[in-house]
Amino acid sequence: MKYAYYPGCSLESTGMEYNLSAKAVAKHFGVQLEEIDDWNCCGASAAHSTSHLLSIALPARTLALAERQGLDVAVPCAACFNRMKGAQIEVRESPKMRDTIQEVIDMEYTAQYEVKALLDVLVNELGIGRIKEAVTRPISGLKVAAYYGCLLVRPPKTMCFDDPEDPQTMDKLVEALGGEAVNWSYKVECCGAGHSTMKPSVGIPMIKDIIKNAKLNGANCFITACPLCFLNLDMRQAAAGELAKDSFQMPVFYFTQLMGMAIGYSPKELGLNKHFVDPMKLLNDKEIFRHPDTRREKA
Amino acid sequence: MSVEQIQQAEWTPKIVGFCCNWCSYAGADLAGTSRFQYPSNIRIIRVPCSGRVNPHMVIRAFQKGADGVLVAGCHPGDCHYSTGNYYARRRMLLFKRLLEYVGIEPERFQVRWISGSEGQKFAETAQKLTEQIKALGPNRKLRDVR
Amino acid sequence: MKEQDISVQLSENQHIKTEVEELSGEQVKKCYQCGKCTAGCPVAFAMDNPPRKVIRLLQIGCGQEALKSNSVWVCATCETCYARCPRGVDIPRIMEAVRKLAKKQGIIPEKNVNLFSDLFLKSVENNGRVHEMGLIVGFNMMSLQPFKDALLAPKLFFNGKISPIPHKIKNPGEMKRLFAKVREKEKGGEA
Amino acid sequence: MRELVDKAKTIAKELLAKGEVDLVMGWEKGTFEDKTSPLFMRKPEDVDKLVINEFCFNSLAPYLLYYKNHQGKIALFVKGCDSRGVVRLIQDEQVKRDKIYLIGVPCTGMMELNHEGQLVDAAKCRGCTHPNPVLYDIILGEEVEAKSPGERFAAVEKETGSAREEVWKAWARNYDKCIRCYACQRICPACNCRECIFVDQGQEWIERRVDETENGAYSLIRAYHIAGRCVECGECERVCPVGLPIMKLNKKIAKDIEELFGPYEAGVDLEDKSPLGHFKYDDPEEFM
Amino acid sequence: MKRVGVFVCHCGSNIASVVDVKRVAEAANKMQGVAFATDYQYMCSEPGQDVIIKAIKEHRLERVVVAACSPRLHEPTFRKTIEKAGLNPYFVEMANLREHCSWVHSKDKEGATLKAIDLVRKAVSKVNKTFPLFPGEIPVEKRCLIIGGGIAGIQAAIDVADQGYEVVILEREATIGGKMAILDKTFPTMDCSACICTPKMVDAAQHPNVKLYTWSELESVGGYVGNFEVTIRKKARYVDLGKCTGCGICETKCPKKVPSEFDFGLGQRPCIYKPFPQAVPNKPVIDAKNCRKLLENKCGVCAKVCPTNAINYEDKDELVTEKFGAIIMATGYELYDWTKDFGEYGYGKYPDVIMGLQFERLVNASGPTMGKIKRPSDGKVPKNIVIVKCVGSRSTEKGKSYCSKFCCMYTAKHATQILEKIPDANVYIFYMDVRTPGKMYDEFYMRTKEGYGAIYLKGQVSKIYQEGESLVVKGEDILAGKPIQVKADMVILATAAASVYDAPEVAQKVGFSYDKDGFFTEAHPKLRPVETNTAGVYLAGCCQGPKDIPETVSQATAAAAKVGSLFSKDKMATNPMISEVNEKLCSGCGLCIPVCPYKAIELKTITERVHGGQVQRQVASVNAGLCQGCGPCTVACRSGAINLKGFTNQQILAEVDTACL
Repeated sequence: MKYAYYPGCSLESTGMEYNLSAKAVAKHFGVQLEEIDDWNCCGASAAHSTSHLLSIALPARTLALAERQGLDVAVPCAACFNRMKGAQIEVRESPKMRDTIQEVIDMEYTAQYEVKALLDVLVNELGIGRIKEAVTRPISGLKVAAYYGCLLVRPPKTMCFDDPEDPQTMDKLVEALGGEAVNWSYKVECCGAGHSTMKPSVGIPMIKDIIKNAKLNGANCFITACPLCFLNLDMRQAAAGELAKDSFQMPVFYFTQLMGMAIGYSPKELGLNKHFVDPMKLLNDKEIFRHPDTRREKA
Repeated sequence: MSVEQIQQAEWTPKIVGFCCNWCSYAGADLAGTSRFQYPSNIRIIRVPCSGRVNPHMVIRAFQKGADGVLVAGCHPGDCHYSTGNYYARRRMLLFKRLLEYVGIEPERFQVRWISGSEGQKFAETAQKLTEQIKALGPNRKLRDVR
Repeated sequence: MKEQDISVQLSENQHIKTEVEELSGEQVKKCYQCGKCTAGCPVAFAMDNPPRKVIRLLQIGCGQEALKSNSVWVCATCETCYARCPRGVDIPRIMEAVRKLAKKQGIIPEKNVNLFSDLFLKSVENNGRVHEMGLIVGFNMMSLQPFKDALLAPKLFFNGKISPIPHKIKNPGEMKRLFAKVREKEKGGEA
Repeated sequence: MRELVDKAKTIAKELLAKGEVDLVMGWEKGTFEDKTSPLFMRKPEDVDKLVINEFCFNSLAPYLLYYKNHQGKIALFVKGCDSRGVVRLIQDEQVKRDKIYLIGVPCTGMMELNHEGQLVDAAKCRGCTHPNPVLYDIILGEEVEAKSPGERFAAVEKETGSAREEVWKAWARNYDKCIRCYACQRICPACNCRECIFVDQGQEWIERRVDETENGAYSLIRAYHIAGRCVECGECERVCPVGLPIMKLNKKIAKDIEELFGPYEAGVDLEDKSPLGHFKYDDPEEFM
Repeated sequence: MKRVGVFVCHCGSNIASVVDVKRVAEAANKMQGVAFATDYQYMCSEPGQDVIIKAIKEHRLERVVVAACSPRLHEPTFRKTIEKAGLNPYFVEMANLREHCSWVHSKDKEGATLKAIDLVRKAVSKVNKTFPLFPGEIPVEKRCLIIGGGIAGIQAAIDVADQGYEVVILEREATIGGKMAILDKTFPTMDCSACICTPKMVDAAQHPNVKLYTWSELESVGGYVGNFEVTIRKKARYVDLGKCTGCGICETKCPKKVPSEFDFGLGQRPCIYKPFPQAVPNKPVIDAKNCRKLLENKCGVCAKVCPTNAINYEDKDELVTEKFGAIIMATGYELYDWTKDFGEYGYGKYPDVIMGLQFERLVNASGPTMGKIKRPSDGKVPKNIVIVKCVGSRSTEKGKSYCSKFCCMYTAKHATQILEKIPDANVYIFYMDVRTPGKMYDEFYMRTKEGYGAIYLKGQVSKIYQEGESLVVKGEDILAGKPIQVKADMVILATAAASVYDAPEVAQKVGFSYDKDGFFTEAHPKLRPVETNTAGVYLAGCCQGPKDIPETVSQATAAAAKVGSLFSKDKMATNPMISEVNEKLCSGCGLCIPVCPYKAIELKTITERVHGGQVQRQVASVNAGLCQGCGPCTVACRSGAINLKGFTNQQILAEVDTACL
């Protein structure tokens, strides 16, 4: 399997552990991720809310570049994925838009190649079976709340790789890695990523509700596929805790980090040291890393 | 005024209207009971269903000297026989295009859906048709000139 | 509350409705006011007019009121409403459209939200990619809350997560051109 | 196509010899080099006369109508268009599939002499979309590419713009020539009525006069009668002794059908429904 | 040329004041073939009709034209008139001088008169081409098949049977009774559903004219009105109804229990079972999908314990074919399966989110909880109950676009039931609108609100999720314009009433049309609401669209009345103005077949002599019982082989010719 890879801005900075772990896991499973040369920002919600055309033009440029590489595109960041998929579909469906876009980015772009979420690629394409086989260090003891947020599954008309109300991809993954996916109710609620910076008064309560519900349903950590959600749940967890008058200690993981762990990568290789909510305590309690059979011993 | 102009002025078009018994003919009856006035030059031929109207009959009308032909049936979905007017629609669509293709003015052959409750619409249709065809003048095309 | 003559409202504010519908490609009349959007909206609690009401205002010719509403700025475009709307109304697109109109008319009840997306885009326009540190710092400065997140920033920094040097694409000029083209197109009323 | 003839002969001989069929229809050299006439082979030795070349214009399908009551099985050679004619006849219940054996001939197109006397591609083959038989029991040689499928409606695409009066005059003048020999329907696989209303005076549909009005009526109704059923073989126009542009009307209707009711080619699929034999609730209503 | 008589009517002044009737009569007199013409005050009056009769005799008239009002009004009258005079009733044509002339051209007397003359000429030319027509006769099999044994089927059966005709009820379940047997109480009177339904079930079963085929399916339907041939599959029951006494020992002894369909999985039933205690017939069936004897040839307890050895594990499906004159469709409805579309409500994974019909079982004294309202998950008595309306109704995106009609009332009913049984409970009803047209309905709704204190919240629910023991329901109170949420112990969804899953299939078997939602289409939405477009097939109850019980019952009775009038004659006169095939011309191409809306045309093989030899060929043939005389077939026929009697090609052409003179 070979994909054009679009890390996106966050994975270069606040979401770098996602980038690290994603590349590691992909490599392990022989999924080639060829970074798109000279990619640019997808514009995120800012472009979206300012100009519809811009919100398509920005992703379109990157996609056009990817088309030159002649590959389907894999996108780790849910937000970028959402934007890119949206752009691709609109260009594909409206010839008028295609012409306008090609003029704006002055490059050829035909939207013939697919845009896929890295999650979709690493779980559905790869297949739960293969993942199960690769597990050397089951993450038993982790009660994981799989958090999908908005952009991965909505609007269903365009995203359409998992159920919009009760998605399962990450839950299946967690089970495959030997953990327990808790059944909870805030899977697809919005964490108000943007707001936590712009309007904490709105953002923090949203985060609080999510963490509360996960905890209530017996989860001891989160798994996500979106750097914004990650940053929110991780960096703002303390603030949310204050609001909830409850000291949350719910580490947040990228799904690639959990995969990495289970197939034997070391904490450092997965950037587990960069979290705000230190995961090591939980992981050590559950003796994930003390588990004898690590990748190195095998090698 | 030249003789021709005078003739033009006096000339009234001959219009044959095929009306389905259940909707359009009833609509024409309603136009009567509600006393909606329209020109006296339309001759209605009663057929059970617009699906009964054979394009050949339309041609026949033109041959025998009609200046305009109207085919009127129930609105789609209201056909007394449930589907007759849908077949009529397909037939007339094709046939109308064919007539236009050989150079017959589209105004001369028209199709309308007129329900049993649309007396007004029937009267208006008759009115409008007459005006349009009056503007076109007598039909010579396909006309049997003997 | 002063009562309004809807007949007048409708005729006078027709243009707002039409503009919103053109911008969003969505018809407000499709909405039958069931409130499912508001019910599921994660930020409705922070809105002066819940999503349903924004659409209602447009329906009954009170577009001006809709433009003044903070709701369209608070909307997180999480698409929950659209995913569940029994009439398939693309509410996020409508919110977005109203926001653009409001901005055009200089109505910006949520200065910060606006400021943030402006800075964000500036950053993209200059570098082709977002420079998060620059963005955060700039935002905090200009939104006059210099020490917001002051406690978080260092950790980010020392984790090497945010760096003072922006990442750029090879030729940032290209990005400027792209933005320029979009602007002129939108004047030309395309897309 | 000529190279196929030997294989064709062996097949025909075998069929007759084995008695699988008691009649094979094919072509033989005509009075002129550039013509052929139908050949009816009953005995293996008849087969020697068989030719297959770029002059085998005439579709053999309509001849099946004369063998409706024929007991045994009949084999015939079919080009793409001919096979569509056969499909038409089967759809119209005029022929039973199991009563015929089809020998498919991939067709590279017919040739005809132009006024300067040079051989050129036959007019009727222009825009052919099915050079290969759509239905056959055995096929000779390799399938071939359609030459100009894009030009299917070339005949009706141009000539727009000219004033309505002109169009009519031109058209009427043309059809003035019609001598009502009915060759066009004799050769047409879609014209398979037992008694044509244009022949049977008793029904009062027409008067058998040769003048503008009757000719006009005839040409339009003939075209309408085969609407959605014309297999676009072009035979009618080819056999017309006075050279009327008959296919124009047929193509016009075929084109309209595509525009109004969606893609459709008659006589290509045994299963498909005739455009006038069904409807969609949301058919267009341009005359409203 | 026939001898035609023309009779011009003044219609008082209605015609005469505009049209110069005298002149019309004179003009008519001069027309080719007209032997006599006159005018009269009122042609439709007794003396007017005598004028016609007299003239026919005196002038040996063979055809008659009456120039008067619209044929839609008096054609039947004048047909009778000339019949009295010994002419074939179809020898009369009418010229519409009133609706189509005098009334619409009152300002243009001259024009109107000229038109009148034309219309008469037109009529004359047409009547000249008429042939005598005779109504056909088809025998009527006076037996009625009723498909579906719910309250609609039961009511219709009793009403038809009481008129003295044989009735067969075909029911796919093991008992008749349908949905009504499931219900606990009925709005707005709140009387016990079973108490009014079960007696009717028994009445039907014991009626000498009624035969029950339960546990049976419709296999195929042939024929036409008065003469349907219906094949029915009697599914293997493994219990000999003849021997079984319904003692019920087998049910108590059967070791294997499975979720009960009748209780929608809220209760259990054995594998040999009656759906519910008052089942009719009161005899069990074996559930072959679960019975261990039938599956792995173990157990066999029921056979051992049966005192009358009525158990027969060898039982097989059986096909029976019977003749019927009429069919009443009463196949009812089913609740739309919300669990496949409504993820926001949990796709059915929360046990305490249930459907209306499930609640009926929960609150029903004979239900799994003996009528105590306990929530499915832990059997606790719920204190806070939320009812959500329009789940899958009125939605263009998920479920159905229509309003399911009876939910507003039954949700109100549920609210009152809850508040009666659990006095300290709170009931919250989320609604989009409350629609209560019907006798005493709105009063009932008001009582629910004011009397019982149910809390109505205007707004659709966006999400339901489990939080600990309770369910969180998120909605908006539109009237307050605020997002709200309710912590509930149980949620009842008022899911859309949908057509039965295989309704279209059944409609196709019987041969009539259905709409996009799978509901059966009535012949006319206003004036023929119980007929289908297929003669002899009638509709009763929810198979035609959502209805409450009173509506269903009245429609059932109406359908029964229709059947009664059909059966009131031994032979049925068929409309003679139908299509007819001229076999000489017909080439058997079959183009006429697909355009017939009544499947009245089929190909038949005829044998004819062709120079000495016998040859067979196919021709179209019209079924006089099915043909309704619409005529699209005549246009599909190129050779004019199929023609419509009364509106023949020749008649219409003649009209066209004269109309254009």
